[in-house]
Amino acid sequence: MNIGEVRPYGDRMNDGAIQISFSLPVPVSARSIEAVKLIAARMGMNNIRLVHAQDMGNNFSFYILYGAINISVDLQAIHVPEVELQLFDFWEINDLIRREFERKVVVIGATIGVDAHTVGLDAIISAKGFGGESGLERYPQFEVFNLGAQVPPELVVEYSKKIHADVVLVSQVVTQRNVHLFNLSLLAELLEAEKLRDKLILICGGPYINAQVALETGFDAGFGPGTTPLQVASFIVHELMKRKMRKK
Amino acid sequence: MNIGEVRPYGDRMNDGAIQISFSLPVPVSARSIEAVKLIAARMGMNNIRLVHAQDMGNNFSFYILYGAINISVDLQAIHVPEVELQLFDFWEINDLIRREFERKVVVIGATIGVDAHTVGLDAIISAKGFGGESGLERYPQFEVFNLGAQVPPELVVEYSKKIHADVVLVSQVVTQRNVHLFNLSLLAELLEAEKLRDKLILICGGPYINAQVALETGFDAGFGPGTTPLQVASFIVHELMKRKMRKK
Amino acid sequence: MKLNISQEQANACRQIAKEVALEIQRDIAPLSTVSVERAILRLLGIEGEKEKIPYVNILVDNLKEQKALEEGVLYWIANACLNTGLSPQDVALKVVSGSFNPVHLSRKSFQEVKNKAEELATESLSRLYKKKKAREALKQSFPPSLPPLLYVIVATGNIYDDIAQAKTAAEQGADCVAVIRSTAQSLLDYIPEGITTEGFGGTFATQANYRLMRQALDEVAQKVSRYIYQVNYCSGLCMAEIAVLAILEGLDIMVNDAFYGILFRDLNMYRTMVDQHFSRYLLGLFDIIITTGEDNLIKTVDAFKEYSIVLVSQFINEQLAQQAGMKKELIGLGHAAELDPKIPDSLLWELTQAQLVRQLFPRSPVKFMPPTRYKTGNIFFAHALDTIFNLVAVWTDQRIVLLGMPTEALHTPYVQDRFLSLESALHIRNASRSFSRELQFIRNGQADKRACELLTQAMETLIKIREAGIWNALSRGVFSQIKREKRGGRGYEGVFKKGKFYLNPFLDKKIVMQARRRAV
Amino acid sequence: MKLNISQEQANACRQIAKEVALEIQRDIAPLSTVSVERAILRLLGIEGEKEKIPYVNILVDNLKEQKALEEGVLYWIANACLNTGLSPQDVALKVVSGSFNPVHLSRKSFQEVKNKAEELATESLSRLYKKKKAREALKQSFPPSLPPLLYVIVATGNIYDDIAQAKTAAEQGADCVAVIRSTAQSLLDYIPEGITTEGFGGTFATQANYRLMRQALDEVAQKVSRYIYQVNYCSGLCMAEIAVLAILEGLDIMVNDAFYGILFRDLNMYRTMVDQHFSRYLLGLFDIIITTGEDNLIKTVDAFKEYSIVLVSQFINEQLAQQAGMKKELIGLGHAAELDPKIPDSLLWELTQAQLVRQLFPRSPVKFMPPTRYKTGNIFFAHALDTIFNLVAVWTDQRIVLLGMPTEALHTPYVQDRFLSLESALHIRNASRSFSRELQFIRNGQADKRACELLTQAMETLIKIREAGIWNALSRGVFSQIKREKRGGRGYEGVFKKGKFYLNPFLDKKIVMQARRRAV
Ligand code: B12
Ligand code: B12
Ligand SMILES: Cc1ncc(COP(=O)(O)O)c(C=O)c1O
Ligand SMILES: Cc1ncc(COP(=O)(O)O)c(C=O)c1O
Repeated sequence: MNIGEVRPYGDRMNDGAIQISFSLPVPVSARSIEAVKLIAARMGMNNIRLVHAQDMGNNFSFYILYGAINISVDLQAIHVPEVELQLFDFWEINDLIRREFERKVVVIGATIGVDAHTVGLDAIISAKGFGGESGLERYPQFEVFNLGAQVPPELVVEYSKKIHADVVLVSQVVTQRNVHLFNLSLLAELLEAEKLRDKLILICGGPYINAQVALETGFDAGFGPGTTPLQVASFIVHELMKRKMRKK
Repeated sequence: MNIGEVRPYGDRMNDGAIQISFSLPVPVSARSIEAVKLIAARMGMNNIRLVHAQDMGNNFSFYILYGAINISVDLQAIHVPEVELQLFDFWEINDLIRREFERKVVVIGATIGVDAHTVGLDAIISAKGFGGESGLERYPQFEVFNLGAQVPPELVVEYSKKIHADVVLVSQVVTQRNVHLFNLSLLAELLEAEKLRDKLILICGGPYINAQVALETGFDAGFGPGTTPLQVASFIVHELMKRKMRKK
Repeated sequence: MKLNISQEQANACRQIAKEVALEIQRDIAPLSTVSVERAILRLLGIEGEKEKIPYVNILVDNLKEQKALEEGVLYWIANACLNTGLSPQDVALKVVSGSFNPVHLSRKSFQEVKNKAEELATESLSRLYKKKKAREALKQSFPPSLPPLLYVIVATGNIYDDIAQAKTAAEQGADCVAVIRSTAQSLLDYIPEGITTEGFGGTFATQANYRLMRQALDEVAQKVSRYIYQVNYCSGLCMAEIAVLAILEGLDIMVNDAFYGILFRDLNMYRTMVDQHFSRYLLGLFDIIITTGEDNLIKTVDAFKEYSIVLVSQFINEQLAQQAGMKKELIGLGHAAELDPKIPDSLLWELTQAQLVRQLFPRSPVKFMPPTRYKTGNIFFAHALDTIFNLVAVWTDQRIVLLGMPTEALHTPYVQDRFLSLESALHIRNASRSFSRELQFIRNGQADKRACELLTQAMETLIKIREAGIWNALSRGVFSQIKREKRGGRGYEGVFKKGKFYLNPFLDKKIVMQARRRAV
Repeated sequence: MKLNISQEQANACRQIAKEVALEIQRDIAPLSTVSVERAILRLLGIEGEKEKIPYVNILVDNLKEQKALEEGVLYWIANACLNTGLSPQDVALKVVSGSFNPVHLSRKSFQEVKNKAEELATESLSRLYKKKKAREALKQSFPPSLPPLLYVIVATGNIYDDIAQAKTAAEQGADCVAVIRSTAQSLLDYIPEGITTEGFGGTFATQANYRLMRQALDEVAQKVSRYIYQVNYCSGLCMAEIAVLAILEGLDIMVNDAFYGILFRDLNMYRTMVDQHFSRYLLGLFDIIITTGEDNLIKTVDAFKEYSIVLVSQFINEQLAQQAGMKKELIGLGHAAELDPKIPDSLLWELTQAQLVRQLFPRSPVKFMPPTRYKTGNIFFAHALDTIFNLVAVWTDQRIVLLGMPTEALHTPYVQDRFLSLESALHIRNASRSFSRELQFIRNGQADKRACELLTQAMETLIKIREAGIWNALSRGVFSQIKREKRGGRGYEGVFKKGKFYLNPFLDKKIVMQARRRAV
């Protein structure tokens, strides 16, 4: 095994120990127990220990298993989609904007669709911020418009046009039936149709958002759980400078 | 999909939802997170959601994931190693022994090796029994010798010879480094060497014992968690009758 | 368990809350809404839809367009019945199909119309009372389960999956099953029709779905020998109408809180207060428990510092419900602690607060809600938090306990999540069943101190609200710092002033008594 | 929290237990064992092994074969030192290599030998006292952590994996780390040597392993700014010797209970009582905490009905330890509830019992042990049980809390099992930190009643034991219905009667005082 390779660890190096649990829509029986072990085996587990099998009523049953997997991953060889973002501090951000951009950066924030979760977006935008850090409203060089929750994508487009936004921050928390992907893609398409897309930095965020979601839906970046305002502000400044360079 | 096929169920039929967790011997990083997802993917998971990644200190990290697997199993096609044992009741067992065997069945019980766990064996053997059922000692047609815990396999052999045992019940609870497999195989071999093996019904039990362990170690049956004295007594009677038939 | 709090102060809070509620009552008394009118139509037994629009909406919108709504729908229906001899449902069919325009029929004398309206209302109510009787008999046929009632949610989006999971939960030991509504149904100004199998974060509340779930729960009740309470949501733009569905389909508990709509759904405050009043009135008639949404108030603010807002809202909610005629035993005030687990002594505060609510509202079937906001994807820690929550709930003798889920931060519950939750709750309910009788706070300790402080803070806020007036207070962000405009928010266009011929005999005590008598 | 129990009855129990302990003392005073002798050799600094047999075993066996053991090893070593001018270690080397036979050297006058023996003992003790000082200084250099101490186990079988996991646990917040011993090490009549990487259900206790773990824990202590207590086990055939290793290598807590050996390891009762006495004496000198194994007593019997046996054993254990010179602050009496979770009010009983122990032994650093026997492979339910256990522990102000594991029924803990356990325990320790001061049983409620009953039962059993005599009581199965023969069990052949020249100056108060003074 190569030095960079890692494998799950239970109580000794490379034992490959993992825990899994799931339900089946059948009662517990000798057959269902074999089925569970078969599923685990097909997932590549060996040394399979079915440690719990319990009827949940109404022909459902619940199983817990332990076992080992032979899979190891070479950490060195892993392609990390985004290199870690270089963070600026509060003062640097404002200075950079003042110097490089010569006017305030106009930011719109909204939770779109019928999603009513505002806490995450507020954490990034509102003055009181998150985890002890102030939100974007506190940065003198950002001019922030928080449209709140349940905002139809159409309204975001309209507003962006009206106030000449530079950045659009969109939060999506509800993900059932992939409604977040639908909403985000729709917004990106509407902006495209209005020829606004290229003029904007388009950022999404939420507990189930990541770089991949951003990519898929046509956004410039996607921020997940634990995001801080500084990360978002830093990204904005990086992106602004990148775009300025490109223009030259 | 065939009607007998089942697949894990989260909140709708055939969603394939499963939960897994494991640790890695590296701190949380963008790379470790990718590694975790890769491992899950190689296990055949899709829709992978890494829902928790936490440093545990000293360069260990812990991960929880949800996702779906595409694996389904045809319950009908599953080969269940042993058909469910047909249970007799207390009276039937004593009657059958009296009729078919014409003398008491001599049973030895022991927890072998340096294993000191007696509760499981006592549950099967001792008068007070388990789950409201009496143990074998209460059956007039069994003569039971409980050798207790930490019994060297050699002693079991010696004793079996001395008292002309018909059945040997062995408990194994400690399984680290497969010490149970070692102890059980050793006992079976010693009995073989003494030409006693075929005269005996050899039964093992314990929380991590099952039919497969019995098979591997040369036992006639293996009983796992939740075994009741009646199951064991029934198995003994079935086996005695089977052997009697064979002799004819 | 008893906290040493001042009963006078509690009484004072109640008195102020009553004045606040009276202000609301005074201001909404002259008003009705499209939703209240549709509710009346549903009470008359009108059902059906045309091109996805319910008849009740078509009728009300029709009258509204003709500026004829100020008499109220019942006036026009009764008049039409008199003119045509048809039943309300047949009148509706004719109007929808364009056979006649109710406003163009000859207007009978007001007394005649009123009599007809009263007759229709009496018939409707007595039919519903009969249903209620049958349900009560069913309920009585089972032995009561150990308190508190264990309440779980199902939320697959598909009513059939919901049913499968609801039955599973009942077999596991759940007492109440709530079907979470599809995201933003509360923003719809109509009730969808039919059986639905797609939803977002929940399942649409429709009469057909209610009925299927009711059947399923009654079925599983036989199997488990325990009555299973069916729960759904009133709050939203159809608050009053949904209450009618609940009555029609025999639901047991309805989540019902105008403040939630105002603050978290941006509904217009007058609209939803009017709707709420009629919905509570109707639910009260049929002994359906309501539960309120105070848990939401501390989901977005510092839950330790601002906890007293929960009490403020409860005092007002209690009064509003009483003014709608509900008895205390039906007013399930909601609460939750939602404390940051990092706070030292958080468990002592959680316990104190839970006990305080229980003690301030001893006759209320209070509903205690679990920690949610500090849960993360760490399902094991979430399970630990919930287990302790269950203990607090049993210990303080709560009446209805909404069980937390290990996967709260991840998804609406999987079948096994609910199973694990119930397993923990059932254990705690059994293991600590005598806690409320055997344990006690030390006198004048930190718990008593915090309870007194909270009550004082609640009183101060109530005084402020009374002074500013509730509508102003709402626009200044007295609740969780969320500010709402008096004329802002969804649904304001559906509010109207009742005209001088406005008719609603369902509110008439005599009619109700008569209907009740007739149902025996 | 206080239970209303009779202080007189508690005193009476103590008095009876004292008489029982005095009986034991009287009967074992004339005895020594091979293990005590080997312990003395280790105190003298003798180490090393030949063909896997430790020198100390070779020496003692040699003397035993020559029937020369009744003078005790120290007599022969001191005599050999006098004859040869060599150090004890060099004497040992020579004897092992067969250079000379200690019994054949000329026998100096008893006074000369005694003086030499006292000199050797004083030197040894003062060396060890110096080490102890250094350790105390280290301990004092850290701020104390919030009570209770959180105690976890590691048990991989491989000392290096144990270390990795111990450090991880310390970083997560553990205060004490115990290395579980390989299954049945307690049955070995010698201590294995060297660093070990294979074991069954635990890791061999060896001096080298102790040292590696000590280094690792001191290292991580710097990182986390918290002293980390190292724990291991004395009980077994090498009880006294292992105590010496603990002193040599600076351990902090030793699990130490002859009853465990008798009942669960089938050790001979005289053998292990003699060993225990010397081990406790030595640990007491060096302020090492012992913890006792009463949790085991209720693992195989009805834990609700037979709980009082825990108290019986604690009363006797306390007296035995005191008679070995230990102060109460070092006597960590063990206990657990192990109640079937299905019992109604099980949590109230668990709480009562935990409080009772705490109250009966207020100066003891009591060690509370988690539920284990009713755990199954359902790791989620096990985690819920442990969380509640943590609450009981903090609430009743236990001193040392052994954390339960979600995987208790499956395997010795994985790194994440311990992590999840600690996370729950740290939360509870913080969240309920004032519980013991702010909450109270109601007076003369069910808790008081149960406490009084238990104390009465304990007293009755103690009286029975006093009447029968402890040795008879043990053979009649007074503890958990397990019967042991007086001359049965392992290790009886290693017990011998001390001869008239038997020497053990380590027991001499004057010598100890002198050594202590010399160490300053
Ligand atoms: C508080 C809460 C509510 C409150 C919201 C109040 C409000 N004004 O926001 C109320 C009570 C109203 C509510 C209602 C509902 N909720 Co809710 N709610 C939660 C809860 C408990 C906490 C969410 C939260 O505030 N987290 C704290 C913030 C700080 O974290 P965050 O959102 O992840 O934000 C961080 C990052 O993601 C990122 N970020 C977030 N947004 C953005 C945007 C940008 C641009 C950037 C850069 C970064 C960023 O930065 C933030 C700081 O680090 C969660 C459960 C949980 N514990 O997570 C459920 C949860 C989110 N709710 C859920 C649901 C389903 C609902 C309902 C739809 C249920 C229903 N059918 O009735 C309703 C309806 C609401 C609706 N239409 O959307 C589900 C979502 C499931 C899913 N995956 O789809 C959850 C997970 C609960 C559950 N298990 O069912 N909810
Ligand atoms: C009680 C107990 C003890 C007691 C045992 C007392 C006694 N006289 O038995 C004491 C305290 C002494 C003890 C000590 C140790 N224990 Co222990 N102990 C347990 C505990 C808590 C419960 C076991 C139990 O009694 N179960 C109840 C019985 C009824 O269940 P059962 O054994 O499964 O029996 C049923 C079936 O399996 C079957 N069955 C069992 N035997 C047989 C035999 C036959 C013939 C048949 C037909 C059926 C049958 O029928 C029974 C009834 O249904 C478990 C944890 C747990 N919750 O499971 C740990 C556990 C078994 N112990 C464990 C360990 C490691 C130890 C030690 C080795 C630790 C150490 N290093 O110090 C020591 C040393 C003991 C030794 N040398 O073996 C591990 C085993 C891990 C492993 N897989 O190897 C466990 C799982 C705990 C853990 N997570 O570390 N233990
Ligand atoms: C009081 C109250 N009403 C209604 C709801 C349901 O909201 P909706 O259907 O608007 O998503 C909730 C959800 O938390 C609530 O707390
Ligand atoms: C008091 C006591 N001593 C010692 C041990 C360790 O036992 P052994 O090393 O014999 O396995 C235990 C284990 O539970 C114990 O409780």
